[in-house]
Amino acid sequence: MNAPVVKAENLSRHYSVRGGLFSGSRILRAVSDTSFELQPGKTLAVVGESGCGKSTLARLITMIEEPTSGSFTIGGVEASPANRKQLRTDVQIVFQNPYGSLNPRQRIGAVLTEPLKINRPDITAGERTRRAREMLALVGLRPEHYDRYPHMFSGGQRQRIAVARALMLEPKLLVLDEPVSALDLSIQSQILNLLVDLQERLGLAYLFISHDLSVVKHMADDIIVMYLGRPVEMGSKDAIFAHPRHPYTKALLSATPVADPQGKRNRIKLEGELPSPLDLPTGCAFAPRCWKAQERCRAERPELGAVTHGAACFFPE
Amino acid sequence: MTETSETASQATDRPGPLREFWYYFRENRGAVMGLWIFVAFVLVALFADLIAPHDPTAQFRKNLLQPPFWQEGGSIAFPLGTDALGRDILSRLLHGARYSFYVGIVVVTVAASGGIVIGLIAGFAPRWLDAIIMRIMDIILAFPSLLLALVLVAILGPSLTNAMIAIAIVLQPHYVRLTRASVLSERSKDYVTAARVAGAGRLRLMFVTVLPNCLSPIIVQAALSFSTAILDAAALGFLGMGAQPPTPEWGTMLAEAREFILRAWWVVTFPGLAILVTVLAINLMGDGLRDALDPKLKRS
Amino acid sequence: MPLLEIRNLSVDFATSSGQFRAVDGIDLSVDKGELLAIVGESGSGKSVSMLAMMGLLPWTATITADVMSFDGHDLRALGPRQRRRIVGKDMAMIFQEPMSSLNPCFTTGFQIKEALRLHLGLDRKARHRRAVELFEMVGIPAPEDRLKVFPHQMSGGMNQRVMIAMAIACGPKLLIADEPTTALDVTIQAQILDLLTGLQRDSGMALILITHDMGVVAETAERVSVQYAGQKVEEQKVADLFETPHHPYTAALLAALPERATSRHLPTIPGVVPGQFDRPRGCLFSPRCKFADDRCKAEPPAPAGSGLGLARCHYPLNARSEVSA
Amino acid sequence: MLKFILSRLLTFLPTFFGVTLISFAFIRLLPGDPITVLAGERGISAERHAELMTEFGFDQPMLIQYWDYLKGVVQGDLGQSLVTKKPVWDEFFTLFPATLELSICAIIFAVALGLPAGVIAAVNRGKFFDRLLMSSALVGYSMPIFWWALLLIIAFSGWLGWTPVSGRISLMYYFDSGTGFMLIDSLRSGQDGAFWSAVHHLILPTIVLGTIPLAVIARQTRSAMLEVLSEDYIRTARAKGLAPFRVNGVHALRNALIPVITVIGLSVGTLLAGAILTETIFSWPGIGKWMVDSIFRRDYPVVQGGLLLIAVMVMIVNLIVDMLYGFINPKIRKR
Repeated sequence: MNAPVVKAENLSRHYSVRGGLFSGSRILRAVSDTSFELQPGKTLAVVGESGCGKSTLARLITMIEEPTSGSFTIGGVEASPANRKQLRTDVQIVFQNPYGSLNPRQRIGAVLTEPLKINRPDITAGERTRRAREMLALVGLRPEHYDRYPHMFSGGQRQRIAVARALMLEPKLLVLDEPVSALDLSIQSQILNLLVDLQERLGLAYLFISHDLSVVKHMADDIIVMYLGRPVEMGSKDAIFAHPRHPYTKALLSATPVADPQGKRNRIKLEGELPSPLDLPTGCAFAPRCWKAQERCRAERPELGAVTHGAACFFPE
Repeated sequence: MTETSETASQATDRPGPLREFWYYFRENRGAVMGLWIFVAFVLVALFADLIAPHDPTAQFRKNLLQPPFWQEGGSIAFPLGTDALGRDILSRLLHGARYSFYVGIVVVTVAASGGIVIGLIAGFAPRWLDAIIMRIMDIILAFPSLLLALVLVAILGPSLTNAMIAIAIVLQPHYVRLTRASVLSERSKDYVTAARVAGAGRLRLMFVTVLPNCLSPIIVQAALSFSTAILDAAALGFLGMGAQPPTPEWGTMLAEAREFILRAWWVVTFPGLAILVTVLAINLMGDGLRDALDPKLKRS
Repeated sequence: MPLLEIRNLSVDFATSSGQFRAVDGIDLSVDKGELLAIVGESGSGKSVSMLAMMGLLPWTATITADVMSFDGHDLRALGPRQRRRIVGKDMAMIFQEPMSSLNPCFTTGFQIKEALRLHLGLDRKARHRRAVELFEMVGIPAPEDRLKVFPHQMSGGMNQRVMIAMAIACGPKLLIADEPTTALDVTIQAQILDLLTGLQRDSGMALILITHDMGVVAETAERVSVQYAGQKVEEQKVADLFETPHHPYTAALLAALPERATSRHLPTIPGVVPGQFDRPRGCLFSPRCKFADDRCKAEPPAPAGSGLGLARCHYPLNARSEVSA
Repeated sequence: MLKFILSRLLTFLPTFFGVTLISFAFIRLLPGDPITVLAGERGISAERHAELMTEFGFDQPMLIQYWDYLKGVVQGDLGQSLVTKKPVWDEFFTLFPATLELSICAIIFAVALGLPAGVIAAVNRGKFFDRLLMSSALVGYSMPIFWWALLLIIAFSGWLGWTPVSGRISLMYYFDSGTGFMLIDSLRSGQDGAFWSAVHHLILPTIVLGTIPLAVIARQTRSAMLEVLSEDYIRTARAKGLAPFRVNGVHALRNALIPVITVIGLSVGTLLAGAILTETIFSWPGIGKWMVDSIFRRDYPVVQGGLLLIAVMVMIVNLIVDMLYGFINPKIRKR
C-alpha cells in the first residue's frame, strides 16, 4: 500500500465565542478529535448535517485555518506552519457556491494563471498561458472562454473553472466542499462525471464534503459520518450503506428520500433538533435524540473504536 | 472529456462590465443630465479665462450694482449684472467654477487615497489595531464637520488651501469606514479564500484581490463627497473662513453680497444658484453611479 | 369540479432587456384533498405560476390565463379586496426560507394571531387559544412560550413549523408548499414532510408541493407535474412517472440521479436551461435532447394524450406500453 | 439589554478621552505659545508671561498638563472667556437651550415630512409621486443652506413681510428665561402674543436647518422601504391576505425604521454643523453663533471648551440613538 496522501490525527478546531461583556467567552467545538487517512486516487467522503463540522474540517486540511490541537501530514510531511508554504500546492479546494468563489474582476485566464504566478515564479508567462489553456480544455471549457469574466458563465461552467483553478498547481489532494450542492440536477451529473474522469486521469485523492447521501454513495470509497463536530462512524462506503452501525447513521440513511415510489420503507423518526454546539451534552452528543440511549450514553462519551468500520456508540448494531 | 458541451453562445449575449455599466447608467435620465452638466462645469473651470467676458476682479466704477440685462437698467455687457464694486457677476461665476472644481478634486483625492489605505489596513489588521483605527475615526466623526473645519482653519489661518485641508480631514473617516466595511464583507467570500489557498500573500490579497471589488461604493462616495467638499468650501467662504476676497469663490461672493439681499437680488441669487446646480448635477450623477454599480438594485 | 383549475396560464416579466416569459401555457388541476407535486429545476417557473395564482407577483409581471378558478371563484375576475378574502384563508402558502419568511420584528404569536383576527374575527382569548392549539398541531413544544419568541431565536425547522401553523390557521382548502424543506437538514426535512402529509391526510385539504428533489417527490406525492423552462412537459401518477417517463426530459432527469447510476459515469443532460436570450423556436428541450430532429427544432410540440402523460413532445417515449430500451 | 447598554458605554469612554485629547491639543497647536495666544492682541510683558506660564502650568510636561486638563473637564472647569470673563461652562449652558430648541424643531420638521414622503415614494416606486418627491429630496440634499436661508429671507421677510429676519422673539416682550426654551418661557410669561412671536421667529430657521435632514430622511426611508419590500416576510404577510396598508405600514415600516433611526441619529452631527450657519444668518443666540463669534474674536478658551462640549453632546446623542436602535431591533435586544 502507498503512503497516505493525508493522515490526520486527533484534529480539533475550537473557537472561542464572545458571549457578551460579562459572561466571558465560551468554546464552540467545531471539530474535535478527528483522525483519518486518505490514500492516493481514493475518495473519502465526510457527511453530516449543517453544523457537524465538515466544512471546518475541509478548511483545516486546506490549511486555511490552524487546528487547535492534533496534527496532520500531507504526503508524509508534517503540516506545521513552517512547511505550510511548501505544502500549499499539494492541497487545493473547490467551494460550494460557484458564484462567490471566482473573483468577479478577474478574467478566467488570470484566475487560472494566478496560482502559477505566485508559486512558480520560474515559469514564463507564455508557458503559464499554455498550461492554463490546456487546463481549460481538460475541464471541458472552450478556448475562447479564456478572456471572459466570471459573470458571463453559468453555475456549472463556473464550477468547472473552479476545478481548473484548483488543478493548476497539480495538487495531490483536492478538497471538494459541497461541490454540486448549489447546482441543478442536470448540471450536477456533468460535474460529478468531470470529477470522476479527473480522478482517474490524474490519480487525485478527494476529500469530498457533502450532505447529500446519494451523491456520496456515488462518489465515495470511504465515509466519515460526523455529528456535532465528532466522527460517529467511519468505514468503507459499502459497509456503511449496507450495515450502518451508529443509530445516527441509520436515522440519516432512513431520512434521506429515495427516488423510488415503490420502495416503501420504515423511516426512523428522529425527535427534536440539534443541540446548540455551544452547549453540548456531557455524554454522547446524539443521546438526547437517540431511541437507544441509556444512562451510560448520557454520562460518558463513546469512542470511535475499531479501525475498519468504527462507530462511536455503546450499543452499535 | 465526453461532454465538452455547455453552449458558448449564451455567454456572448451578455455584455461586458463597462458596457453593462453604461447600459444601466443610461437608463437613469437624471444621471445622464447630471453628467452633461458636470462635463460643462469642468469645461468652464478649465477654460474660464477664454469664456469670461471680463476680468473677474476688474471693477467698473460706473456700473455699480447693475441688474441683469433683461431688467430695466441692465446691459448686455454685464449679462448677469454687477456687484457692489462693479465687477461682472458672470465672469466671477465662471472663474468661481475653477475654485470649486479645484476644491473638489483636491479634497476627494486627499480624503479618498488616505481613507482607502487606512480602511484597507483596518480591514486586514489584527483586531486591536482595527479597534484603535476605528476609535480614532469615531473621534473625528464626533465633531460636526463644519465646526472641525472652522477650528482647523482658525489654527491654520483662513485661506482656501487650509479650508481644503480641513475638509479633507473631516471627510476622510467616511472613506475609512466605507472601505473597511466592504473589505470585511469581501474578505469573507470564497474567492478571497481561494486566493489564499493559491498562496497569495497579504499585500496581494489587499490590493490585487480585494480592493478592486470594493471600488463600487467608494466611487459613489467619491462623487458624493465631491459635492460635499464644494458645499463645505462655500460655507467656509460664506463665514469668511475660506477663500478671501476678492477671490471669486462662490461662497465668498455670497458673503460679500449678504448686505444687499433686499436691494439687489441678483448678487445673492446667482452664486447660490451656481452652487446648487453644480452640487445637484454631481449628486444626480452619484445616484446614477450607485444604481448602475449596485448589483442588488439591478435585479429588480 | 376540481378545487383548482388553471388553463393556459402564462406569466411575463418586464425586465430592462425586454419581456421575459417565466411561465408558458401551464395547465393544472387539483382536486379536493389531493397531493400534487410540481417538480423542476431552477428557472422552470414552478414557483412563479403558484405565486401568480396567489396574487403575490410584483407589478412587473403580466399574467394571462384562459381559466383560473379556485373553489368556484374566478380568480381572474376578483378584485384585490375580494382576492385577499380568499388568500390566506382558503388558499395558503409556505416558502423555502423559513428564517427570512417570518418578520424579524414581530413575535411569532403576533404573526399567527394577525391572520386569525383578519379572517376569522376571533377575539383576543379565542385567538390565543387557537394559536396554542395550532402550535401543538404542528409539533412545537412549549407553545405558550414559543408564541412570545422572535423568529431569530428559533431554528430553521421550528420556524418552518411556525410558517405551517400560520398557513393552516384558517383551515385552508389548498396549501401550496414552495420547496418547504430545501433549506433544512435531512432529518428535519423528514419531520416536516411527515407533518405536511399528515395534515393533508387529516384535514382533507389539497396540497401542492413544489420541489426539485426527485426523492421527495417519490416519497410523498400522488400525482406529479414536471416543468421545464416555464412549460409543463409531463404529468403522471407518481409510480408511473418513475416507471415509464414519456418526455425525454423526465427520462433524462431520472437517469441523471446518482442513486440510479449503473456505472461511475452518470448519464447527463448536456447544455443548460435556455435563458431569456436563447429561447429555441421549436421544442424548448430540443437543444439538449438526444432524440431531437429537425421537426423538434422547428415547431413547438403540443401536449400528447393523457395516456402519454400529456408529454409535450413530438416523439413521446415508451409509447403504447412498449418496454423502454 | 443591560449588557448591551454597558458595552455601548464602554466604547463611549475611549472616544471621550480622544475628544478631550483633541480639544486639549487644539490650544497647543496654535501658532505661538498658549499664553501669548490667550493674551490675545493686547500683548503681554515678558515677566508676566513667565509668571503666567507657571501659574497655568504650561511649563509642566505635556502628560501632567493633560492630566490637569482632564481633572478640570471632569469637574466642569473649562476656563473662562477672554471677552466676557465668564466661565465657558456657564456660557455654554446658557446658550445651549436656544440651539436645542431650534434643533428639536428642525428634527421634528424633518421627520414629520421626510418619513411619510419616503414611504409614499417607495410604495409608488417609479411613478409620478416617487419622481416628484425624490427630485425634490435631491434638490434639498444639494442645497447650500446659507443661500437657501437668504432666499427664504428675501421671499418671506422681504416680499411678503410674514416673518422676522433675526432673533428669537420680538423686542417688545421681555421676561426672565426660565427653561431657556423660548416657546415654553413665552407661554409661561403670560404676555399676549409672546408665544406667537416666538413661533414666528422659529419658522424660517427651522425650515433652513431642517431641509437637509428632511431630504436625507426621505431618501433613506425610501431606500430602506424598497429593500424591506423585497424581503420574503413581506411576501408572507401578503400571502396571509393582509391589506396593502397593513403590509406597508406595519410589516414593512417597522423593519425599515431600523436603518432610518440610525440616519436620524447621524443627522444630529449634520444638524449642529448646520446650526453654525443657520444661527449666524438669523442671529440666533445659540452655541453655533457663539462658536463662530469666538473664533473671530480669538476667544480661544471658549473655542476649546465649546469644541469639547459640542463633541460630547454629539456623542451622547449617538449613544442614545445606539440604544434606541438596540431597542427597536429585536435581534439585538434579545440575544
